[in-house]
Parts: sequence; C-alpha cells; structure tokens
Amino acid sequence: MSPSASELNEFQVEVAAWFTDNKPADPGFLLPQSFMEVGTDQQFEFLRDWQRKVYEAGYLGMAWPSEYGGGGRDQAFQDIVTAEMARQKAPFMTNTIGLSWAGPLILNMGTEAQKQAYIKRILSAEDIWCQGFSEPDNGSDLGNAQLRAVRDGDEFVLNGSKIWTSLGSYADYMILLARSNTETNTKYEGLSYFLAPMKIPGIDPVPIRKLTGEYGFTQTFFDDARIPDTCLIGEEGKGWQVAMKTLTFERAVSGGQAGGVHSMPVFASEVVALARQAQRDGRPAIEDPLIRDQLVGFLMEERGLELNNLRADIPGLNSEWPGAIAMARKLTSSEWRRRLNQFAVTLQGANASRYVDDAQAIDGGRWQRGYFNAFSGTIGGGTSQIQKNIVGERVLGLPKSE
Amino acid sequence: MSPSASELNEFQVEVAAWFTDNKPADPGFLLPQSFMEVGTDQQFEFLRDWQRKVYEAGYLGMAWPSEYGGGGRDQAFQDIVTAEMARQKAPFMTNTIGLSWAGPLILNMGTEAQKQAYIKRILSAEDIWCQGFSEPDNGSDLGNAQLRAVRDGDEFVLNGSKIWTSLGSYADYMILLARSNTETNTKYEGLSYFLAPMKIPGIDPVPIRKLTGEYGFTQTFFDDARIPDTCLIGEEGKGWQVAMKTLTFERAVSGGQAGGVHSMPVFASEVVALARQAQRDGRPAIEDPLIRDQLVGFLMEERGLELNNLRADIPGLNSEWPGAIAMARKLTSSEWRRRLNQFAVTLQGANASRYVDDAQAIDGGRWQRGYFNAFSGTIGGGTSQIQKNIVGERVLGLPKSE
Amino acid sequence: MTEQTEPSGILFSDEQAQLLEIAATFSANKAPIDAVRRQLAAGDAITGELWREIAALGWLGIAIPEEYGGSGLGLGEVVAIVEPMGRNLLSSPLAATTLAAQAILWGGSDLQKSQWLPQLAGGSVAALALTEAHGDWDLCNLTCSASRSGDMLSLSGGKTFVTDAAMADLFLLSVALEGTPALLLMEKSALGEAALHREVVIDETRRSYGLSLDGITVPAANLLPAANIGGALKGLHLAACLLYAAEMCGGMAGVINITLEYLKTRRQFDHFIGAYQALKHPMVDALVGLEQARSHLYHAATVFHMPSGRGEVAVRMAKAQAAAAFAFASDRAIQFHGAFGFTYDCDAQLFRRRALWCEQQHGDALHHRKHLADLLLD
Amino acid sequence: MTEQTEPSGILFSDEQAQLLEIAATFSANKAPIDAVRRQLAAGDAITGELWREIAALGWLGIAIPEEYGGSGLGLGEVVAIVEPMGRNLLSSPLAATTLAAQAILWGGSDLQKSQWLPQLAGGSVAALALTEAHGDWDLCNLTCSASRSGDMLSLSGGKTFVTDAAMADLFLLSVALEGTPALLLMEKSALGEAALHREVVIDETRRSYGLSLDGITVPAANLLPAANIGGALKGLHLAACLLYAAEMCGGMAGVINITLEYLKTRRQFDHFIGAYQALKHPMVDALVGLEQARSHLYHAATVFHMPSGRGEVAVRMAKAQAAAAFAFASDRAIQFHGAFGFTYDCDAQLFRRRALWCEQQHGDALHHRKHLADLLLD
Repeated sequence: MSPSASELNEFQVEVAAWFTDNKPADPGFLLPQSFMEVGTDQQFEFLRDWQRKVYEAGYLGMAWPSEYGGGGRDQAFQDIVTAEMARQKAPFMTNTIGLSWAGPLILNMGTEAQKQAYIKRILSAEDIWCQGFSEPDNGSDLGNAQLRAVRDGDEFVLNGSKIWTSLGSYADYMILLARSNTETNTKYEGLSYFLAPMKIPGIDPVPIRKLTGEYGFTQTFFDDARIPDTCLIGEEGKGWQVAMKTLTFERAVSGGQAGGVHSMPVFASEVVALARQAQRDGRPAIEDPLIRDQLVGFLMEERGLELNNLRADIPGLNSEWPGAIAMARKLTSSEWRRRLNQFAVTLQGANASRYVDDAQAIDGGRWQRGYFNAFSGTIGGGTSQIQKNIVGERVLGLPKSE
Repeated sequence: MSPSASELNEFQVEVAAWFTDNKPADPGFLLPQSFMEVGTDQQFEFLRDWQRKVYEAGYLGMAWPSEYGGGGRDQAFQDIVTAEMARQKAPFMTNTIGLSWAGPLILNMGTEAQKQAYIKRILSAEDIWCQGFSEPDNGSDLGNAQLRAVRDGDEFVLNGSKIWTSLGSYADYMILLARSNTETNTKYEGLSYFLAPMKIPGIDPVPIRKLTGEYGFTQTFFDDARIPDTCLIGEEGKGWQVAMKTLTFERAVSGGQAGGVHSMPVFASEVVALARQAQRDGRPAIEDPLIRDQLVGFLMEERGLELNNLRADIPGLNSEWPGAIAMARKLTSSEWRRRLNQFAVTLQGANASRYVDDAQAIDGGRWQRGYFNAFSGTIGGGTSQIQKNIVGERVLGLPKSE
Repeated sequence: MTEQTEPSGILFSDEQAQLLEIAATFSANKAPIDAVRRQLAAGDAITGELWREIAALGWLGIAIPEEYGGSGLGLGEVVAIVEPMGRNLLSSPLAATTLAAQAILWGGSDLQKSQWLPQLAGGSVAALALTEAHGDWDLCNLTCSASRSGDMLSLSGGKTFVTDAAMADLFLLSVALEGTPALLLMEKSALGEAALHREVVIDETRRSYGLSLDGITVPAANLLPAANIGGALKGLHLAACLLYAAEMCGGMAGVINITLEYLKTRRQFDHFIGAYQALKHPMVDALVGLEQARSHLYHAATVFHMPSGRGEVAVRMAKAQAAAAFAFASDRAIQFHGAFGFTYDCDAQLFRRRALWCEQQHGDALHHRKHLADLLLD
Repeated sequence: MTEQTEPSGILFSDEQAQLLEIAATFSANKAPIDAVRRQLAAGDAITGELWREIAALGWLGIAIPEEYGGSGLGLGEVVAIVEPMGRNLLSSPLAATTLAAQAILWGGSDLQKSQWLPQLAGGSVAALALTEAHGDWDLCNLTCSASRSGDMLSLSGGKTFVTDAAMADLFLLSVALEGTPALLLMEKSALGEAALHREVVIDETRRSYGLSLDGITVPAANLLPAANIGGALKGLHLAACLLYAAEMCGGMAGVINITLEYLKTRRQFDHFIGAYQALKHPMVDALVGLEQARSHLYHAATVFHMPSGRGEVAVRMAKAQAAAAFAFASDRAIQFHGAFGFTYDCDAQLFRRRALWCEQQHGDALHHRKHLADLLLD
C-alpha cells in the first residue's frame, strides 16, 4: 500500500529536522563534490563516517529489503530523504558505486549468499566498492576488456589492469569485468563479471593525478591475484549481460538505487550570487546585459531539467519518445554543469586567473576547480559523444553509428 | 612578366569608371542573388545580356588563352575586375557553371576541338552551361551515379535523370557524369564524363520549386537521348577522375576560373544598417546590447574570412595546415551567410513575420528570402557536413569517416 | 538541480490527458500534410467544415465558464489541444478566439459576456487586432486611437498581423482613448469594404491582414469596462505566449519526426544517413531542446494563473525556450534533408516558416530573456 | 565579403617570416613538453640559461631602435616570435620586457631611454605592475597612489598579476599621482623583502606575484614624463592584447596538434576515434577558429601603429577571436582525450589553463566585443 500524503508530509518534517540537527559542520578543509573527487584520507574518513550516520538513522536504503539491512519501506520515503539532503546541501554518500550500481545489481542478480554478505555493509559504508570496467586501452569500449581471468579449479587468477578506479585506494570490493575466455566468436562472449575483493595479494591500486592537480582515482594493477569462483555474479562467460544490466543502474534507466545524494549539486543561483560579487569593468558583473542574458539562460536550463524530472513521471506527457528524459539525463546534466562552471570562471574578469589556494581567489577558486572536475561528468561513464549515440539510437531509433 | 603596380593601378581606375558607367540600372524587378536563383525568363535574359556586355568590354576570361576567345592577360587584371564588380555590387555573371567549372575543365583536359567549340561561347554567354552530377537517389554520393550512357557505335544513348540542375531550363550544354559500364569492380570505374548538348530530343528539364516558393532549378529527364562520342571529355570509363578534377574547380582549390562575381555578396554592414532601421521593443534594434554583440560577431567573422583570403597567399603564414583556408572556404562562407541572413530576419522583431511581396516588408523581405536561399550554399555542392569531413580528412589528416 | 522542487511543478489533469489524446488523433486525421498543403492556396486558413467540427467538439469553449456555454476549464486545457494541432501544422482562429474570450471574461461587462461568450464558445470567430506597424511587443504602445463623439467612438490608425480577419465575426481591438489603453469589441459589420488587406507573411498556413481603422465608428458601449486595461493587455500578451509555446512544442515534435523519417530511409555512401553522427547528434540536441520546452510549457500551463509573478516567469521561459529550440530543430531539418530540403515539396520549410512566425509574434527569445533578467536578477 | 579590401590587410615581411621560422624551431627544441612540465615545479617560469639564449638571439630588442641596442623593428616582428613560443607553452618575461620597453620608448625621457632600453634589449627583465585587485581591465582605474615628498615619491596600494616579478630587474608601475594616472620605473632594489608574494594562478607555466607598494619610495625622476599617460596606458593595454593574441594563436595550434595526434592513434570500437564525426567535425571548427584568429592577428600586427583607430579595432578583434577560439579548442581537447584528458598527465589541461589566463588578462572576448560595438556601431 502506498503511503498516504499526510504520512509523507509528516515524514518530510521529521527528515528536515534530522538533517538540520545532524548535518556535519564545515570540516575546515575543502570537501570533494562527488565520490570521484575524493583525494585524501581526511576527506574519505569524514565522508564514510557521515554515510554511516545517515544509514544508522534509517535514511539510506530505505526501500531495500529489510532482511539484508535495508529499510523495507516505500521508495517515496527515500525520495524525500534524498531531496532533503540535496536541499540542505548535506555532504554526499561516498559509497556511490555500492549504493547505486553494485548494490542494486546484487539485489537483482546476486546469490542469496552475496546479498547476505554485501548489502548491509554497502549501506553502512563498512565495505567501500569501486568499479573495474575501463582499461587503459578500451575507455568506452567495455566489450573489449582485456584483463584476464583464468580459471584454476574453483579459483580465478587475475592479470591485467583497470583504470579510472574512483576510490580505488579505499575500496574493499570491485565490480570487475574480465575476460575468462579468449576463444569465442565475438568479444562479448568471453567476459565474466566478478564481485572481487580488493584487499588481497596481487591487487595494487596506484593513484592517478587529475587535471585539477589533485588525486582522485587509481589505476589498479592485477598480478596473479586469486579470487574464488563464488565471486562470479551471473554465469561464467555471461559477463557482458551483467555489465549491460549495471549500466542501466549507472544511467538511472533502472531504479532500485539505495538513494541519497551522490554529488554536491551546483545551482545557477550560486552563479547569480557570484555575478553580484564579481567585478567586471569596474562594475558588478550582474549589471552587464550579456552576463545577465547568459545567467537567464542557465536559470532557464536548470529549471527545464528539473521540470523534466517531474514530467518524466507523467505518462501522458511522454508518449512520443518515452524514456527520452531519462536516457538524456546524464548528457544534459553533465554538459550543463560543465558549461555553468566554465561561465562562472570567466565572468570573474581578471580575477578568473586565480586558482585554488590563492588567498584572493573568489569563492576559494571553487569554480575553476569545478570546471575542471565537471569533465568527470562529460567523460566518465560514457562520454557525452557516446551518450548522444545512445539517445539517438535508442530513443530516436536512428541507425547505429559505425 | 608580371604587370607593374602602376599598370595595375591605372587599370583599376579604368575598370572602376567602366563599371560606374555601364553597371545596369535597377531593372524594376527583384534580381536573383546567384545563378542558382534564376527563376524567370526576364531575370535570365537581363543577366545574360549583362554578361555579354562585360565580356565584350574585355573584362571576363581575361587570363584565358586569347586563341579561344580569352584575354591572354595576367590573372591580376581579372582579379581587379572581379573585386571591382563586387565593390560596385554589379549583377553577377550568370553562366557560372561555364565560367568557373566547365570552362577551366575544358581548358585543362579538353580536346582542341572542344576548346575551339565552347570556350568563347561560354564567355559571351552564347552557350549557357549547367551541371549534371546529382541524381534523385545519390545527392552527395557522386560515385553512385546511375544515369545510363550506353555506347551504340559512335554514339551514346542516355537514360535516367539528373536533379538540382540550376539553369536547367536555359542551358545549352551540361557537364554530365553518367554510367557507361555496369560491370566493374568498383562503382567509380564505370563512369564517363560528357559535354552534353541539352537542346536535343530526349532531354527534358522540368522546373523544381524552391523552399522560397520560387523556381530555380530543374530535374532533367533523359529518355533515349543520343549524343556523339566526341562529347566525351577524358577517356570512356574515366569519368570519376574528371569529376574529381571538376570539384577542384568548384571548390576553388584549383585556379583557372574565368573570373567575375558569381553571387551577390552580402555584407554585415547591410545588417548593421538594417539594425538601425528595424525597431525592437519600440527602439532601434541597434540600441540593444545583445543585438550589438551579435552584430560585432558578424563583423568580426566577415573580417576574419576576408583576411583569410589575403593570408592564404602568404606561404610563411600557412605552413602547418596548408590549404586549410581554401578547403574550408565554402564551409565557412556559406554557413556565415546562412547565419547572417537568419539573424537579419530575427532582429526585425514582429515585422520579421512578413515575407517577400508584402508591402510593409523591411527591405522588401530580402532577408527572409536570403535566409532560405542561403541553404543552397550549405547544401549544394556538398553539404556543410560533407565539407567538414573533407577538411577533417584532407587538411587535418583524420581518418576517413565510414 | 534547482534549489527546491515546486510542489505545483507540473499538474496534468485527466481532462488534459484526454484532450491531448483526442486532439492528437483529430489533428493527425483531419490535417494530414497533404490537406495542410491543399489549404495553403485557399482563401482561409481552415475550411469552414473543419472549423465547425472543432466547434462541435467544444474546444472553443474550453476556457469559457459553463454559464456562458463553455466547459469551465482553463488555458492549461487549451494548451493540450493547441500542442497537437501545432504538430500537424493545423492553422485556425482557435487561439485568437480563445484569447478574445479570455479578454472579455477578464474585462468585459456582464452584457458583453452574455452576448459574446456563448457565440465564441459555439463557433463564432474572433480576431485579435493588437499589433501595430511599429511591431512593439508591448501591447500598450498604441498609435491607434479612438475619440468620443456622443455615444460613438471614431477610430483611426492601423493594425497589423490580424490573423483570420476575413473569417472573423468579432474583433478585439486595442486603441488609445484619451491617452490610455482601451480594449473594445468591434463587429464585422463595422468594417467597410477596404478596411482589410491581405498581408504576405512567412507562415503560409496563416492568413494575416492589415486593418485600417480610419473612418470606422463603433458604439462606446463596445469598450471593455475593466479598470486596468494595461494589465489586461499584459495578461493577453502572456496568454498568447503560452499558446504560442504550445504550438511551437507541437511543431518541434512534428519537424523532428519528419526529419527522423528521412534520416532513417535516405541512403548515401551505402549508409542510412541517420547513422552519421553529424546528423544524429544534432537530432539529439533538437530532442533535448524539445523535452525542455515541453517541460517549461506544462509548468507554465500549471502556474499560469498563480499570483506573484510566477506565471509570468514560467510563460516567458516557455516561449523563449520553445522559440530557440524550434528555430534550431526546423533550421536543421532543412539542412538535413539535403537538396530535397531546399525544395518547396519538403515539409521542413513549412515548419521553419511556422517557427519564425511563432517566435516573432508576442516577443522573441531575446525579448523574453531580457524581461526574465529583470524579473529574476534585480 | 567585406565592403572593400584594405590595401594593408596583411603585410608579412621577410624579417617576420625568418623570425617565425627560427622561433618555431627554437621553441620546439628548447621547450619540448617534458621540459615545460619540468619547469612547472621550478621557482621561475624559465631557466636563466634559456632566458640568456633568448637575449643572445636579440629577441628582447626586436622592437627597440638600433640606437638603443635593438633591431629597430616593431611589435609585428615580436608577434612572429611570440606565436611559436605560445605553441610550445614556453613561458618567459619576453612580452612584459618588450612592453615595458615600448612604454619607455613612447613616454620616457631621453635619460630613461638611454639608461634602460639597452639593458632591456640585452637581457634585463622587466615586470609590468599594472593590474589591481579590482581586476578592472581599464588600466586607468587606479587605487595605487604616489605622493610627492621632495624629490621622492611615496607609494601605497597593491598590484596583482605581476608576472615573473622575482626575476625582474625593473618594474613598470602605474599609480595615481595627484588624481591622474602616472607611470614610473622602479628598480628591484626599491623593494623590501616582503613586497612580493607568490600568487596561485590557473596557468601553472606562469609565475605571478602580488606586489605591495606600501612603504616604498622611489625618486620622482623615475616618473615617465609623457603628457598623456592615460593614452600610453591604453596603448600598453592594446599592445599587451596583441601579444596575448599571438600567444593564443600559437597555443591553439599546439592544442589542436596534440589532440589530432590522439585522435589518429587512439582506437575505440575498432576505429581510430578521429574517424568519428562527433570528434572530427569539432576539430574542423577549432581549425576554422584558429585560421580566423591568425588572420586577425597578423592584420592587427600590420595595422597596429596606424592612426585613426584602425589598430584598436584590429587588436580587439584579434584578442576576442583568439580567446573564444582557444577556449573552444582547449576545452574540446580535454573532452576528446576522454578519460586521459581528465588526468594531469594529459597536456590538454596545460593548454586549457593557458587559454584561461590569456583570455582573462587584458580583457576577455565579451569586454573587447563591447568596445568594438561602440567603435563600429555608434
């Protein structure tokens, strides 16, 4: 039975109060904007503690089955929490891979033992998860994974490397796509998918420096690392299907995520505030008609994307190209974010030349860094160019690009 | 020996005076902007007469060999004339296919008989030429031409149709790419290239209506039309090579054109003038800061394209990607023209809704029609999308798109 | 991504859903593209028969209260029928008639309401005579004037872009009366032979007329008595923007659809051209533009009648977004049809012309964004 | 396409051609990317050794008259060496030193010229201290001030974005003196220990400093005696724009080149990614942007010294076009390198950072376009 409106309203009040009371104070160091930006132990520990606190308060995985540690409640409750977290700009839930991709996947296809072993510890952040899809030579071409998984009795021996592993230095487990058979008709048939432990001999995550100058992810080397075959999820050789299923979670085409905010939202209103403060040509930037027009453009686009999310739930207003809004969401929101940050940098006039750690940098240089970090959204998880192929082909039905 | 600067200066003065004296008065009907827009007999005859007059004054084909009717002079003289025609906004030379593509091609590869037969009459506009490359099902894919040319003794029998034939209703000759052999390894090998007469039995040009509402080109049907094999240019079966050569003239990669203006230039300054005249929100459009910024953008781009043409002649400033400016010229100028016209329409405010023939249309509706006609530049002769492939592959050396 | 969700973000009633579905079927059946093209050469924008069918469906009375013969719904429901009509390029005086009725509702006397609203709900055609040659989108900028002589008003000046005037039974007319804006109702019979002249406009599905008021007299009782006619004109302007946004959203879906059809069936270089990213990706951009425009549209339909300026912001955003996105989609539609796109036979041009008309009437994107800047940033 | 060709559109002398070629080879040899990266962590932007090589080539005296030890050429020739240096991200005080020398030439006393120009031509480093915390690109907006006490001037206030200050032998400083702009020369020795503090700037190839003038005194004789310092400041600003445009054109060629290399060698889905139109076509856009920027640049170099405002128009166009095109090319370079583009190891970010610095110093595209509007439309 769906919860009643009054029940939800009451819950909303309770949640708002809890976050107001429990939201952590400014830690005194710059927090990352998403799990992909976690670069220091200090940041990581702060965020892990916060996620545990939210879980223990009952505000994470609320719609996941209670037998595995979830709340067993209606999704509507979780949605209220997630929206309130965003509204109050509470820090994000750092175990994103676990909460949004691995967790739903395990609930969907995992064995009972896997569910028992992993789900609760994902929610509590006791186990941190990372993703092992990309390799140095196959960025977007997942089907071309080359990391070898050779069966040896009831074990698999892993050799090769994965790259762009966010939280790679901290993760306890990795969702891993590997090649278990090289003798197949198509490259897609030889793949297997594992829930692989990270803290075992032969696995070595090496930090990679980001374009911002900071560290944020790793290249993860596998050198005769041995894992039991109970780590398989889905059948041996059917890893491609599991990966495709994972992508439906990653791209939010399928539901079932644990909830919570996963990146710090950026608001156009923050750039409006910046435009009031920043000077151009000796006047507040907000007085310049061209700056104003661009600000209006960002406000309109932000409103449009937000309204899209509301409209996506109304079937009568999505009859012609159903799924368009959901399928394009990553593309539209990540490109908007990149452009907004870029604009926020340039409207600062001469002072746009400053960077993070400069004493006089406006807003501590967050827009400069935010612009660079925004490429994680337009590149990671399928570049915007690939997203456009996907939308063009799956939503508009255009022929596949070769 | 190159002409001296003083000789050229003197010539410039003479030319300016001639055009001032001889440039035709406003004929009382709207003139087309290029040969692709010639839609009525009245327009055609006016333009043909004007071309003949220019030729007879010695101002066309000045650098073509004098034995075939050209001027036998240095190209610098023709360039002066062409620039002066543009400056004085004299009507364009309507036999464009003849002057710019067929003529140079015949001079380059034609037989002595062909040069004798055609060159002078191209210049004098006694013979009007058109182009037969595109077919209904092979717009940009010239190599896929299906119009059949079957040899029958010393004749070829033509069957099929060509489309988008500018001046098709008026032309005396067509440069024609046809399939003379269907049994070849590649589609490119079975093609032959003809200098085909148009006013013979079995050839029927049917006017096509343009998006502007006017007529401007034809679909040309061939029904057992017979032409002698002396119409071949290049060898039988080597038509693809001739077509590629033609494209180097069409795209102005090769020189050797007869000269003269071939489309009425549009100047950003005309749109500036329009912005002074047009009202928006009860004020002259030119007072709006956003309109001003866009006007500056068009002025800058116009200047940049013009300066490109000057810089293209300076080898030291074209060392890294030589040919870039020439290869991109069609793309950049046609897209600029489309955008400029579109902007000129929209800056008119509510009155942008009027069209040609409305008594109150600003500038007689020329911008509205100009915007629609501008697609001839971004579509005809290889769409802008194809032009970008060409520049990307031939100038930047990127791999071919499949 | 905005700071807070709006509880009333988008409401879409069962009535709207039904109307949208019925109107979509109706428009597709009654205005297939060959019928639209046949009508281009006709004297009126719509056949009398089709107009009567629309009236019989009750669509002219959607936003008219039941006491005056309407359905008692609102402009949000009108949006749901205008959008699918736009998708099929169906042109009619429905929007003008609806807007005239709204003006009478807001500012008319009881007598005017009871005289005209039932007629307009039943199929009488109204034309809006609001715009003047200077083209100012501020409808209070009036050079047309009325002067009193006894019980009569003598009119002078000229109006432009009076669509479907030749079909109109009633004109809603704005004039300056003693220096302030006034709205008045004028019956067809008040016009002399030469008062109307046909205008040539970019959207050939429309019939636009110039209207000369010189020498026309109407009873002073035809004035709308509302105290704040300036406010009513602004409301009329925003309501027109809302319906234009709906028409444009429909048009975008239409033009995207015909272009997709072409890209899926046209082959070049041994590929369907829709496989080329140079065409595929801009089509995605067009779709993304449409999706946002539709969201703005139905949000604007939801909050249109709310106080505190929210409706104005939403409507201006909807029109600005729809105009920009429709311009892009229809411009690219011509380009992506290649040489066929350059012909009159290709339907892309019909949509491009429609987009230009809809953008330029009642304020283009630049205009609305400037107002939005003042509303949102000051 | 413009109304008339300008006889002096682009002049490119043999000297320029030679300098361009030599500087291209020099920059490629002396500043390969690993050398540039090594230098990122160093105290100065350039090694002393490389700076001395540049001085030995005579490049610091290109625009200084022969009587003062220079070559007697002009800024157009400087452009020809700055562009290839920009292509290789070679960072040095060359532009600042050149500009300081120009200021002395335009506005200095004979004594100042004979004292400083030979030194600057020979390798002494000058730094420009013109910008203040408010960031106004109008260099006449000055809060720093100088007040006379006897033969000395007491300075106060702060300057920002003083590049290569730690290497500088001489500072060219703008201050308000009795309410009007003044330029003065300040030797390194006038600075106390704490006068300079390192700034963290987005372009890591640069060394930028804040300069506190409080408590510093310099001889009043160090003032540039020119009557119209406001005009000189504007000239200095435009000259800086010219050299930044050159640096940006070079940078664009550099970043386009590394991106092409990647697109030609990186495979995905069994194709070199450069075969995809989604990447290929924007690279063409980047090229087209560069070609126009270069044309504007060498036109600006040609007409820079011409009277009647033509130089100003050309320089502002060159900087505005270069800034917009470099921003596009370098932003896309990051994107098109995919995940590698997101790393510090990918050179795309070095160019993007360079582009941001160059755009934001001495006026961004929007700023210059606004001035162009006033110059061209009023």
